[in-house]
Amino acid sequence: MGGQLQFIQLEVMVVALGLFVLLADLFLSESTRRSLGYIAAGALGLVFLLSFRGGYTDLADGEAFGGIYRLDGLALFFKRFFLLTAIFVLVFSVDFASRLRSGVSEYLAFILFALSGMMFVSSANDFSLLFVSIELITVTFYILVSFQRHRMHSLEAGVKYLILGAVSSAFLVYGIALVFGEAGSLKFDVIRDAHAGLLGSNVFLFGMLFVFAGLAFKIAAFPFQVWAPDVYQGAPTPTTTFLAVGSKAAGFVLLIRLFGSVVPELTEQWTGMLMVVAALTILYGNLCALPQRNLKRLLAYSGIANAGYLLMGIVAQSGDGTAAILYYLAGYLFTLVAAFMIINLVTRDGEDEDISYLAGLNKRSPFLAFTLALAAVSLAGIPPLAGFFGKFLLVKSVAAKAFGDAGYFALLAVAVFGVVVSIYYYFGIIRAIYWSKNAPVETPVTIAWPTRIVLGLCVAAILYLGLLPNKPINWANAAAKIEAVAR
Amino acid sequence: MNIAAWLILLLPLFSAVVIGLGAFRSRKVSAAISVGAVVGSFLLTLLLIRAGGELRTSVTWLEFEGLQIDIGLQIDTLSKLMLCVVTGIGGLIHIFSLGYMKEDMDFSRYFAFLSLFVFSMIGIVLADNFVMMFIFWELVGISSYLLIGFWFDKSSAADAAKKAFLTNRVGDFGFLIGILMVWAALGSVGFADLSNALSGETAAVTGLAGFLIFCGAMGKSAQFPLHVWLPDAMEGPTPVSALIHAATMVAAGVYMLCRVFFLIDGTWAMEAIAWIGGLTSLMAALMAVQQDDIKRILAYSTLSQLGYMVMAVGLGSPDAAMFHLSTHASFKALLFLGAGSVIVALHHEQDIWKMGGLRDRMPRTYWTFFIGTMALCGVPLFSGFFSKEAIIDVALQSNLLLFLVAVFVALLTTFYMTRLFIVAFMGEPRSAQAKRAKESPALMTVPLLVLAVPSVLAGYYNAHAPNPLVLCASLVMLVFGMLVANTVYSGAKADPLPARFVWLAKAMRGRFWFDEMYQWLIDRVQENLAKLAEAIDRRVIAGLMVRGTHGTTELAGRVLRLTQTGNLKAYAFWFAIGMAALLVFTLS
Amino acid sequence: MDWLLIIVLLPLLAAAAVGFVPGSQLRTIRGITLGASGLALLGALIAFCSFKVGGGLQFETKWTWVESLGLHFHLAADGINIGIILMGAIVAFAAACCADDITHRMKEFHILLNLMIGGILGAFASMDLFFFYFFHELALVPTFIMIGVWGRGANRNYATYKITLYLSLGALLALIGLIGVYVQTGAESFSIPDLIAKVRETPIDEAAQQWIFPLLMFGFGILVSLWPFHTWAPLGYGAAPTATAMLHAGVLKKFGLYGLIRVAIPMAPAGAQNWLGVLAWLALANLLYCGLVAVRQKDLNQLIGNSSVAHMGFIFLGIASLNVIGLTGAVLVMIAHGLLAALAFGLSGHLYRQTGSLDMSRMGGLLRQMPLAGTALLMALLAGCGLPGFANFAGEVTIFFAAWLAGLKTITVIAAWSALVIGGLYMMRAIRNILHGPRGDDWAKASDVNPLIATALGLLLAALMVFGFAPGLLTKGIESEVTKIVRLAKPAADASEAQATEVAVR
Amino acid sequence: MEPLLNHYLLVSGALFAIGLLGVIVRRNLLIIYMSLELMLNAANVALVAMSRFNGNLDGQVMVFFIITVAAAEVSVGLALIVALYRKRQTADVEDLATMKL
Repeated sequence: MGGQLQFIQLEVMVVALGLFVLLADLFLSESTRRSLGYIAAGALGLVFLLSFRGGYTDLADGEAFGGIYRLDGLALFFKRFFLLTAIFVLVFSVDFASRLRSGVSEYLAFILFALSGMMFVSSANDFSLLFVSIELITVTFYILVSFQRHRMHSLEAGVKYLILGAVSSAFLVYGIALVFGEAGSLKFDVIRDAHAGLLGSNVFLFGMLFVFAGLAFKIAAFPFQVWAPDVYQGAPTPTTTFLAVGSKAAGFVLLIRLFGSVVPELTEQWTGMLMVVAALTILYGNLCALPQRNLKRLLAYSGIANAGYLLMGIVAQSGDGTAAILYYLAGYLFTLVAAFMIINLVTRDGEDEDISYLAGLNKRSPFLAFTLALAAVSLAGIPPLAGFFGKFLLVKSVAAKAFGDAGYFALLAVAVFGVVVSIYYYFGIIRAIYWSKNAPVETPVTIAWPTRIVLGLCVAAILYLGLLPNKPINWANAAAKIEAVAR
Repeated sequence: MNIAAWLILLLPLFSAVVIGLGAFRSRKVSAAISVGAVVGSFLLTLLLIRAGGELRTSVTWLEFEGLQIDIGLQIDTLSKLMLCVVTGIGGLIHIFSLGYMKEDMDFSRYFAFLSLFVFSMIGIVLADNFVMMFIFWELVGISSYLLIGFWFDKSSAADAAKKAFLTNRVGDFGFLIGILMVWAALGSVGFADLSNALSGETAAVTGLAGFLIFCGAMGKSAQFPLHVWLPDAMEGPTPVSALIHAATMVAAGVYMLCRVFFLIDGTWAMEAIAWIGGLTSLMAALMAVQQDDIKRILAYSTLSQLGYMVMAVGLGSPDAAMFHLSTHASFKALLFLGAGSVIVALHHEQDIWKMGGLRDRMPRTYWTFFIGTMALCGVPLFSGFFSKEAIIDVALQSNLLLFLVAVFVALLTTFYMTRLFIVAFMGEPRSAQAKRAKESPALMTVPLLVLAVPSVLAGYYNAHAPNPLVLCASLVMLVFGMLVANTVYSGAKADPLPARFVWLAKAMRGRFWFDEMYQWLIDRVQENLAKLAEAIDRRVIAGLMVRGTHGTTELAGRVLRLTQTGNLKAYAFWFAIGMAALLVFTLS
Repeated sequence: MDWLLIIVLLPLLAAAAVGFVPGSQLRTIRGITLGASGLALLGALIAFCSFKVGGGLQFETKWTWVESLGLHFHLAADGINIGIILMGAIVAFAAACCADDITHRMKEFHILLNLMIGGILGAFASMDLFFFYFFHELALVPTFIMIGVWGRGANRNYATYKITLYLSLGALLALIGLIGVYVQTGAESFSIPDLIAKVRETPIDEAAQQWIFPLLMFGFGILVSLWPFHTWAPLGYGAAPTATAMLHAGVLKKFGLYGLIRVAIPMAPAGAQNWLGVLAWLALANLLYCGLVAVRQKDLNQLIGNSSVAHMGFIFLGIASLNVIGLTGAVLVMIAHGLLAALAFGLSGHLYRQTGSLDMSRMGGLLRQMPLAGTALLMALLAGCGLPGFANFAGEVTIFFAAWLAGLKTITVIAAWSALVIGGLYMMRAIRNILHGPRGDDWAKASDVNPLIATALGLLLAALMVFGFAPGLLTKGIESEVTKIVRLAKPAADASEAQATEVAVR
Repeated sequence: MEPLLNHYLLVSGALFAIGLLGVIVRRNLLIIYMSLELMLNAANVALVAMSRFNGNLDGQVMVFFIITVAAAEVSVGLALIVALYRKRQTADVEDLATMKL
């Protein structure tokens, strides 16, 4: 059993860290409590480094706990991804602490618990682990979203997420039940062998569709996207970041594992449905973002659109497609963290997150202005930034799947249309930063140095992923080599 | 010899470039370079003529498989004759200009443009292929544009220049298409190659190609219906009118037709050319009868004479056309320069009714103008006589109707030239300027005197014994015309014709309203088309399509956003609907 | 020597260098930009002069960038792009000279300007599809920002959005087409020589070509303002700062045409056979329709913009002819038009600075008022209506021959009418309104160009005339490369064209 | 009559549908929450039945997980509803629409 525990050493460390934070809160004075977030972030950084340790990476491609926990390249990639996200979010939370009013340490701890859930999710090789870890994420997020109890928006967002999240969980669970009934097991390995014979069974299809709906909810894909704008807007901004990056990535790791590796034949059969979902998601997100003036809401809609682009990688059903998703998510992580952090800094003293707060930002802080513009350009998919290369890989993977098929062309056309529409509103952000008049606030923005480091890292990463993609692509390709995807 | 040939072409270019780059600093240097260049070219031409024989030399400009475009010089009898005209008369006009333009602030610019023109014109003359000819054709067009619009501050000059250029462009359009057709049919653009290709059993190219090529000549030589620009072009300085719009550029069309005669010979285009030539000569002569501006009368006269030449080509006799071209060049240049001398003396007064009595005040101008008039009217033994006889003779041989037209035009020519001569030079001065007029300086009169020589003698190099019938007809017309004009205008203070032939005179004065018709056509067709295109651009493409797409997209966003009601129950409802839709989609 | 690498890197390094100079040191900033673009021009000249016609790819730099995708940073010149690169370098230098009208936020402007120059030169020097696209975008993004921040006129915002969205759409469509090429050849490389070698052995599946070619044609076409996707151009150029308009209209816009010749035709010849007929008609629409629209313009920039769109028709027509003469002519016009457009926008920029208006009906007599600028504008407008002696004429006349040879006779006739008569009409009107006639009242205090701008304009004019007098300098190299492309696109071309000539002679 | 799998599934399906309907039509948050529990329990019924008919215990283990998770969810959810009620003095979802569009 001890041998098995070392598979989950990172998760254990994270949970332990969470408990430590909760305990430390009791012994720390008000002033030092603020820096608890930095300590936790530093500790997570250590964990992140430990994930590269030979003793740990040697376990790769191993399974534990009767095969319900799998540590392969994909899992490893996502664990590191989530760790990085959480580090950034923790640093971010310290920035945000003053607006939380109470229970900062608990907030940090819940982030860590959600992180552990995400890390388990990336290794889930069984429906039971999938369910439990996903619920661990969701339930903690209910709390994280509604953490600003004094703000009506936060509470409202929490309730909406709670009810809709529970509905989606119910669908997920019901789907799992049906799949279990047909396949006779909750284990992915069993289902993988059995699923080809079950393609004719309506109960199985029903079940898988319910599972898909549960995951589509996580990534905010059409038609399960309605919650995202309200929740993103109402939640405390660090939560929003974590939700937009971490929770979405958790949905994708499961989609990749399930639809890429466990039931590839079914994915093939459902290509049409996936394409339609992807296309509608892109359209819905981008079109609704057009008239949007609240920045967090804008990024929520853009997040919906990005989920659509990412689904293209699932549609491609190839190692390349998976690698493209990973690449895109990595770029998305840095861009969104930067964007949300800056939005928070800029609207710190404001009522809401209206785009007009960006006016004059290039005078208030050229660094923030540049970083946010860079993030917007990257999200718009313009070279030489991370967002472009990710979209490039996604499009390439879809084109490679079937070039010349009208359906795929329609998807590509929608993607192009979506990108053009998105350029319009991202450009609006840049315009607001650089050449709009009547700035409501003109005082320079003060930035804490850890925030500065995080933003600097984001800029560097956005540029690195765009300019020198050679190594990252190799990493993504290696991580994407999971069973049955190599079709 | 090759070097000499290239120098003839390049000297004026060199002059133009040097003066242009010198940025119009020293007037004297500019003038000296320009005059030197054209005189140099003239001397080299004489050298070539002395050497005799034919010469061909070329460098490649553009080369593809199946299309080779050279800048090549073809020196044969035809081009030598034309070179003489261009550089010889051009040289005299340069010298005349020294005096005429003395006062002008843009003296140097003037000579730069003049040199540019000479260069382009020599290019046309020496061209050994269609594309090169087209290139220089365009360059001649542009230098003529620059010279007509030389006094560009004056709106009328600027408008005239624009009109000349655009009218020429219409002709060039036909020319270009014609060249393309010839090339497609025969696989080359070089005159020598084309001639070889045609020498076999193949017939000439199509009449359409021939006619299209003629369109180019129609523009440059101001043939009906593209004649409208020439009278307006008189807005340019008078030496320019003499050089470009009497002696050389307008003759380029005729020259070109002679050059490519082997191509069009035997097609239906010939007939069209002949008729257009005849029609132009008749119409222009009629218009000339009722003009009052001395330069305009000469301009219409030029039109009419060009019509003669074109008609001669159309009737199958390029030799007669070239003959008339060369004699006409000298006496018409003489007439224009004489007119220029008068205009300068009268401080830029051009209305003949404000002249009169210049005989005594400007004797040298008077006598040389007299010689020019005689030559133009075709008084026997003057140069114009022989060449005109030759053309009328050709007409008689091949087309009786055109013969009658030609004879009638001869009558009109005599009439309006006598009118001009009597009104401007004889009788009493009718204005203060005319009273104060003094003879022009030697710089201007010497070229007149020099030009008078070929005006008398040029006919003899190609003189034939005239056909008796032609001789009779033209002599009768000559005498009749002079007599009538003399009775009508001798001592007249104003033109009596408008009172007697109201409508006819009006039509003649109104130039048969071609300008108005074209203006109407341009307004109605061109402007409306442009308006339509712009409206489509603004309303349909930029409006409906672009703004429409943008608007629809934005509207779609606003509508889709309405699903985001904020109501939790509605969200749950969408969730269920979405689920149901997916179920239907995947399971059906 | 890796001249191309130097040429491309210089402006990019200059952009970085400007970033380190304090914004108050205006002279230093301008000096850096001028120096970098001047040196790049020098490099381009040396490269052009030492280029060996028919010597294949020269001045190569090839580094592997992403191994798993077959992406290379590959710069090289052949007969087609060496001339374009030289033209780009000339225009870049001229634009740098004309950039002194920007004083507000000058540092940022010069960073963007240098980035744009580097992107432009890189796009034309790249032999790898990805970098080809990448550099184009690198140049495009600064264009948008420059129009947005330093643009002029009331329509600035709308123009910025329009040009951004249009060009992004075009670029994305083209990108999909390029990815299609990559995916379909199966060469596992984005390198153009590799792809060509591959399709020479096994052409792309014909059904896929029917998708790839229109994607590239319309994608690239939008970038070049192919009718009816042209309305962004006059609007955008009207709003753009001088240097931006010069660079974009002059050089960057040619990217789409270059892509059509370099990628679309050789990779998807079967698609080309089907679609070039359409392209020919659209080209005609450019020439005729946009010419007519130009006739109606009252604003000089709108006129130049529309006429520039009309001129694109020539190039499209040359490409649609799909023969050696046509493609050579197309490249020639690309180069000529680049120089010309830069010249025209440089001049209009100077005029705009004088009174803040380009309304032609209020101008007049400027030839007297500002002899240098006036003469240059006169020459530019004359070159624009196809005057021999300027490179435009050589290219245009070649294209007429090519289109006629390709059997596009009706189109050629109407195109010739549009070029000679309608083109002449609006250019003559412009000369008449701006330069000739009595002086407009607003222009009494207008001053002539300063020596720096005069140098820039002189350089452009000189280049136009050098290539106009001796187009062979360019065409020899272009022809040798274009022949390969035509042979690839029409394997039976040699036989059939020879036959055509034979028939013609008979 | 021996109960077949389908019977169990019908019951669970009906439960699920009733739960979903409750979420959609009811206005009171607490009742909506109860409907959600109904949906989860529908899954439990199905799992237990499936487990029985598949002859292994995986499904029943899963049921325990679900019950645990549901408990956690309820505790968080109720706390949230209480907080909301304190703030607004209402538990009606119709009032929760300050963020929209």
